[in-house]
Amino acid sequence: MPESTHYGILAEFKSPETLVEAAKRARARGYRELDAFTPFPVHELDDVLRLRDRRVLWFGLIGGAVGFAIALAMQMFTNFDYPINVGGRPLYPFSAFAVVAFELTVLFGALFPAVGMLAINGLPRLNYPVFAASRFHLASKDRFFLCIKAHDPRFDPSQTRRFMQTLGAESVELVPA
Amino acid sequence: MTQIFSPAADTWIRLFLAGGAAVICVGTAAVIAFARSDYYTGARIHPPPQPVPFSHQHHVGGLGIDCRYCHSSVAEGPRAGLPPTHTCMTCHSQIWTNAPMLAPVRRSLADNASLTWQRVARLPEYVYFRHDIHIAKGVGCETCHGRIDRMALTYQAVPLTMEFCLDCHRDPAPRLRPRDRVTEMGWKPSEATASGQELVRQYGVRVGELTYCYVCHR
Amino acid sequence: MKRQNSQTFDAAEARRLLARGGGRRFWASLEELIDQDGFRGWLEAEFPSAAAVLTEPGRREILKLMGASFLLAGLGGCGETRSDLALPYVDQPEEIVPGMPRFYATAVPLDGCVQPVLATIHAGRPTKLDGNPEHPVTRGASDPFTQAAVLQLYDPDRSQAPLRDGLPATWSAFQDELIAMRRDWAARQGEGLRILSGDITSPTLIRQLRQLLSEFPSAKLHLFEPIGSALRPEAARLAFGREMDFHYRLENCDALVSLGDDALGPGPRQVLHARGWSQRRGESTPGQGRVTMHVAESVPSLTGTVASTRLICDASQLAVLAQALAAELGVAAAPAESLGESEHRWMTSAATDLREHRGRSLLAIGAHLPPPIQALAPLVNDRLGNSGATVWYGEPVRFSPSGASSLADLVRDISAGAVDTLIVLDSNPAYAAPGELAFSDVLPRVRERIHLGLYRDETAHLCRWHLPLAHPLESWGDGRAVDGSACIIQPLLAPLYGGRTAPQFLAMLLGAVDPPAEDAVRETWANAFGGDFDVRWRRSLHDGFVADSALQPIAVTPRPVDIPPRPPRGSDHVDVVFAPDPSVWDGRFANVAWLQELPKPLTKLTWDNVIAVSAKMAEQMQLANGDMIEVAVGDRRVAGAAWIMPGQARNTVALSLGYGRSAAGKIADGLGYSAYSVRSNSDGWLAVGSLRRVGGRQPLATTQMHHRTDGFDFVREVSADHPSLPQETHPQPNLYPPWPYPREAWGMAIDLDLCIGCNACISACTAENNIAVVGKEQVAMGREMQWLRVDRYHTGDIDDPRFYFQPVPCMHCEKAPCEMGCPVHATVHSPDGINQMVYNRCIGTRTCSSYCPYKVRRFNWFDYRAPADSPTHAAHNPDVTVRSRGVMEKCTYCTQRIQAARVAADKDGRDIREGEVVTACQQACPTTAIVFGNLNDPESAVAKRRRSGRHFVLLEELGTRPRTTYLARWNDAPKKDSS
Amino acid sequence: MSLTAEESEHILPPGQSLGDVTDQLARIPLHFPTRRRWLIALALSSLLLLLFFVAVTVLFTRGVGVWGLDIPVNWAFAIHNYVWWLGIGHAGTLISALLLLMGRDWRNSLNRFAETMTLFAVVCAGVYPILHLGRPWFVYWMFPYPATMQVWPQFRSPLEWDIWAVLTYLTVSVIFWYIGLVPDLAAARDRARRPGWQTFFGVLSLGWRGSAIHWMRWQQAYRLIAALAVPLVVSVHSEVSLLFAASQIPGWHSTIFPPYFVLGAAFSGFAVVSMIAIAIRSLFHLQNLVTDDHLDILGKVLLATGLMTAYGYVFEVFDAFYSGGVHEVQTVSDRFFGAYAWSYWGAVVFNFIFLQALWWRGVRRTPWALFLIASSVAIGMWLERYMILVTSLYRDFLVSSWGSYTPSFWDWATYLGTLGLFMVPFLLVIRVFPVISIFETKEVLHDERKEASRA
Repeated sequence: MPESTHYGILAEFKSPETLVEAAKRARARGYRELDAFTPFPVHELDDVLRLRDRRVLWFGLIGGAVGFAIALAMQMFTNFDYPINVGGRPLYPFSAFAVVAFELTVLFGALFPAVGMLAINGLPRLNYPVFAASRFHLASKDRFFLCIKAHDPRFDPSQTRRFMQTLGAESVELVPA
Repeated sequence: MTQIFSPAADTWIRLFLAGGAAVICVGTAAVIAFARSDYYTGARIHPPPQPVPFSHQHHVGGLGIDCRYCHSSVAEGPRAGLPPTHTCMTCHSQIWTNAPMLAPVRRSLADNASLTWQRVARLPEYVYFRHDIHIAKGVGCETCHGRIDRMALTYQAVPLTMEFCLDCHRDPAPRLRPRDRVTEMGWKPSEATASGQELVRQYGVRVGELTYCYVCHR
Repeated sequence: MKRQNSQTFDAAEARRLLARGGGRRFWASLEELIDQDGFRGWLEAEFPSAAAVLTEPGRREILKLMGASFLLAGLGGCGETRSDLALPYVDQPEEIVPGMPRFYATAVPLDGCVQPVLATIHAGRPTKLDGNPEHPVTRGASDPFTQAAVLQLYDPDRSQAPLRDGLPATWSAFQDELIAMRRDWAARQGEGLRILSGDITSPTLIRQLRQLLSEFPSAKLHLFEPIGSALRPEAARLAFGREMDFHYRLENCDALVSLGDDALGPGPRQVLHARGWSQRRGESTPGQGRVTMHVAESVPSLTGTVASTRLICDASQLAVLAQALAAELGVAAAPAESLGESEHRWMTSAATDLREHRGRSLLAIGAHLPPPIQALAPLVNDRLGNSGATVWYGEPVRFSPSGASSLADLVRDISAGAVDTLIVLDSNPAYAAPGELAFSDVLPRVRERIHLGLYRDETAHLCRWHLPLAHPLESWGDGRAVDGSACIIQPLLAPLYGGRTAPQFLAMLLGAVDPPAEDAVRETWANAFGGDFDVRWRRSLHDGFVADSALQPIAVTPRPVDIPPRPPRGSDHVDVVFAPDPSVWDGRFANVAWLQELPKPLTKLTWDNVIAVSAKMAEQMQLANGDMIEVAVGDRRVAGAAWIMPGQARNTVALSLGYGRSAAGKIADGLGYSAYSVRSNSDGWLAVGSLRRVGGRQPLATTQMHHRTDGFDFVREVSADHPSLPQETHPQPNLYPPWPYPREAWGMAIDLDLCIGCNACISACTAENNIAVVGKEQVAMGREMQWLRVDRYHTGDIDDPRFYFQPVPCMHCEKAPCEMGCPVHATVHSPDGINQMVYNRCIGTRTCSSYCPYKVRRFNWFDYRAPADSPTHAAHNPDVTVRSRGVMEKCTYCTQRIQAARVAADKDGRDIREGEVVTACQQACPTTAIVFGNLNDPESAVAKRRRSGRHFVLLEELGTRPRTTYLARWNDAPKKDSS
Repeated sequence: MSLTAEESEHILPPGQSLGDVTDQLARIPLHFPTRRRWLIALALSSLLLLLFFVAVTVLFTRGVGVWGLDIPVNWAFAIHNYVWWLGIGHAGTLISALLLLMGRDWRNSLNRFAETMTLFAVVCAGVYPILHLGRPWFVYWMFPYPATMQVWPQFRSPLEWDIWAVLTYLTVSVIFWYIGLVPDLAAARDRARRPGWQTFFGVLSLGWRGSAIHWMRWQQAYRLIAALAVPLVVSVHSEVSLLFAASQIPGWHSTIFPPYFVLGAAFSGFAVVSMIAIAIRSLFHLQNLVTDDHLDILGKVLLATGLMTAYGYVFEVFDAFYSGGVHEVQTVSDRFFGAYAWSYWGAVVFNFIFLQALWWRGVRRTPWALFLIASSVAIGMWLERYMILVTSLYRDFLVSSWGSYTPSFWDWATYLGTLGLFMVPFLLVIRVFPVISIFETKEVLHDERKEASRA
């Protein structure tokens, strides 16, 4: 049958430990297109699933730089555009500009990663195959799900399902695309 | 658990977010633009109703009467001054003596009561503009009042915003002309005439000192 | 023809419109009028003065202006100005340049004398008065009363139409009745006809009164001035056997000894004396000898505050002191009483100085001291050869006919039923008569009571006829300045309300019908000038006074006087002294808001008068400021708020006149207490009374709560042994590079040695800069708006402190803390170094004021502008924005004047000349304490002062680099007193 | 602050399953437990809010003169409460961000409502700079936009800095709060049964599904923002202090001000957090999640920040005398003995005297006692801000311009009004959103269970 009809197979575990264990074995089995759904971050997964993505941090760095630049440009331009003697202070008192510069650095430094994170995660995404899974609501409660995606080369509905059961999953479910 | 949202929902929410962002940006731009529009500045919009449909086009463009004939105090004082009824009557006691159009003028003279004109070029009360100094430094009437000689009915020619004033106060040179040309309409500089820079020097225009607040505000 | 018009024209309606008063509505109504047929005819009938003015070239525009240009004149920023309307003249006079002020010389009366002024006219409305620079008395300087006259002109509370038995009537109606009255007077030779007036110096009025009295021989003139020249006339009579005026020449005076004579205090002579004194004191700095001043007084006065030695003794003791001094100088017998130790020391040193400076010294004795005592002064001055040098005697400036009698006589005659017609000429006896006379009780017994006055005051309420007097600024008239020179009073605009001038009124009494205002005055001077009338008349109008009309000194030798023994005084009694109020004088200015809000020089009180007691007295009675106390003189008593006055004599209580009005107007009614009620007829200046605490407190509004400056160096002093202050040699280091001021660098230098705290500067600033009046409650909250304040400090023992005055305008700091605090560039610096305040950019964060170390900024907490329809808007200077709610304001160095000079200079392509820009405060200052100019010009007066050894900067340690700086006061107190 | 003691032993009582916690917390919005008490609270706060609107209407129609202000004291209640509110608004982010970075697990039970408190405290603070303007309708002039006036804001002004600081702080706080909230919204969504709630939480949770890679990126963002928020908190109140320190007014012109203000802010903030913690835990019966240990720690933090603030007091006085400036010394003596000495000594008593009770463990663990002390600190800090403003302004340099200040009825009305402005939205938020971070609590529970099993 065409893969497109499936999203993948979801296996439910009781604890992060069992999930991580299962994930390891799945990778050992050669599955690569894995994902996990957990009620709270489980750090071990990052290594097991070989998750690597530093873009969010870069967003932060860029944002900070942008904010700083904007602030400085804005303050210098306003004084360049209409130069006025204010209390005998210089036109470009960087000591005074530093404050707003810092603020905007922080502002953009925070805005960029926040928005960026959602963007890369493809959020908002209200409708998603896994939501259709019968026990998936437990993923935000106390259950830990491992998912082998359908487009994994070694994915085969029946085999993979059988394999999953061997991992000691509470339940295994085939998620339609 | 079942899907709460249909796939369409995603499209909608993204549209909503994009739309919101767009509205904010466009809205801001629109406000900034509106502040400069004729609707807001009152420039070039239809002339206000006047007791007498006075035509500068006819008197200036047609008859070639000099601005100072009627606006006599423009070079002496802050205000250019509107012509007293007598000035109108110097001619109109001879010509068009009983044109219905001029009835208000005649009545004004008879009753010794002022004609009530609607101001065309209006500045806020906290702006202290002086005509005399501008004339003395060679700023043409046209610069702020436009081609008055082409106005059948007088309207505000330029947006009298602070921006408008500052443009010239920051860089007067391009807008200066020889003193004897200030009332000339459609005057263009030529090789013959002194350049703006020369005029700045000649008339001692204090470039750079014209943008501080007390020049116009008190 | 015109009469016909006036038939078709509803005069009553017109009068109602006019009388309605009130800002644009008012002017608008005038406009409507102009459109109405027959207005001019009616005008001829009702306002001959205005009509006369109309026909006179040069003033033709006035009425039209009133109708039209008030709209144009941009009552700058006051509410929704009709800036959308433009009303040109019908017929524009040549010399008019719209938007440019014009100046006319005229005069405003004070106590019968007149103050020569130069009036600034914007679009036909007077907006500012200043001393007439041509006139020897003022030389351009002025005092608060002069400054405030222009606001009184527009006072909506001024009476606006004739009243008969309190009901609106017309002048014609009055004149109709007058015909009958005149027939009656004629029949009885004027028997029973009495005229009551204040002091008169007007040649025209004098001429008319003489005429009246000759027409009705049995009629009588009564003169009554609550303050006037006090007891001087009697003193003169004692000394010279005739009435004479004493004139001081303080500019010649090296040693001045004053016994309760407040020569520099408020009054008609203040400007003259202050100028003379400051001239001598100013010169003396280079070293033509110091002016030594010995002042003995019971209540601190402006003269006392600048004295070298100040002796504090009870009012009644002054007489003894004077006697002793005279005896010391060998012109009188020694007094029965002996002097105290300090009194004796003061007396001898005073005598020494008087002797040492023969011919250049002056003994001045207060005009309110007993006449025999005053009469000692001419003797002493004569003996010392001062007569003619520092003091001279002249014909009385005030009208004092042999036949004239007093208010007391009038009361007696009324009670005797001898009076059946009383005409009150611009006088308010019902309020100001000594309580002893109970004038208001007897007045109703007169059958025919006619009152002519600016306000429907206490007297007007008791009269059958009240007739509105035209304000001096809208009148034709004349009068004499204190030096006797005759000034012509010419109208600056047609009467706003239905007023007539005093000469007009007298002309009516003399039988004229609707006499034009100008005629009587013209007639007077036609007689005086004779042949070349036109030339001299025009010249006098232009100058504001008649050339060389000043009085000449008369050589007289004083006669010795014998001094009656002083009546014994009970120990539990106190001396009660009466003094004119520095803000409202005798009460005539009570309804002028500017003056009410003017902080009184020595107390900084506004909107009230108080009963000043000495610190010792307060201690003994456990009084605090504001506690209600009662003063009893004989069986008359008055209660007021107590005020502890440092440096006041222990057993002296000071009452100030002019308050406690019941019918002065909305502004003044119900403020303070009336000291007149306890005033006696025999001696209105010093009484023996007792003091009693009554329950309750009265809230008082002061602009300065703390006065002790010990430990701070805000005001500095130099003295003979330390003639100069440590001067800053190199500028303080600053983190920031200095800003260049290539062209002008405006600056102000205030000489504390010359400041007498007279408040002329504050009131001039108020008038020039449209400063709002906020009322007693707001002042009490600390929200007064005056841009310029005169701080009063004292140091040392509270019973004998040393007083200081320090005018504090904006410092215009080069490193201004305020500017750096403003988030919207609403206060920034100009290339000529002015700390600009841009009202229309201000959003009211008040950061500038919080950061200002001098607290010179003022904030519009509410909308302090007068209601849109108030005529007082007409007093506004159109060149200065009227500030709206929620914006900060402060001293601008009169930037509108700088800009005007700037434009004038630029038009001729030159630089601004030294002296071309004069700030309002500088212009008004009678002592040249304030000097303003360009610091970049080493020859400018301000630059010179900056180089003086007495130069210092207020709060210099803050490094704000102020442009306003000070010269230290010279402490010339003898060693033993100086601490 | 050494909390190692708490670390070793469990902050949360053992034996709670992840499921129970999820249900317990998600149930609060979905099946609101204490309707009556909540409604009463809401009604009272709404009254205060109404008062606020009345006061503001009067203020805007009649002018800022309705307040007791004058020259010299032309800043008082408005600025004073602005500083006070902003100070309170600081604890939220501090607790949440700083302790997150320091890996202090106990913050997980507190951060959610602490952050919420921050949001609305900052809102209350934020309205004051607008209210106190003479012409509030021109407030937009403080922002740089291409005006036809061509005049720009003045960036040397501490007020201008403040606008940016406060707005940045507000924005960052909102982001931080929301990012942290998303997973819980998802949890609530999955618990919700009614379509209304499902859509509500569904949309707000943006379709969060707890995918591992999402969690990783989420954590990077969350921790990064936290790392930025901490210096932000410090900077914001430092700038607020510059509002005063940048002037030359004696009693303001001092280098101690920035740290002094920041510590004071944290102090008042923690005080209010403790009050809210105690209130919420009793309102929603969350003793199992906001435990006595939490109160104990809060008490200690309060004590610590309090003592640091006290140091500020001492140093300020030392500073004045050390400078020897005659006006500085004058101001200090005015604070001690002047007309407004009550505000100084009041601040000392309410801030530091009662505080000393927190040395006793028993007191710290007694909710009502801690609550009382915390409220006394809130009052004390309010008095301190009053003292800093009024006692400095009412007598500055020139003796002649010395004045006085008395708050008017409308001063008080506006201030009490802002309490409503704070309470109403706060109550609404705890009504519809999980008041305690669900997933972070579960994380702690799980970690502790692991430790337990290891031990």
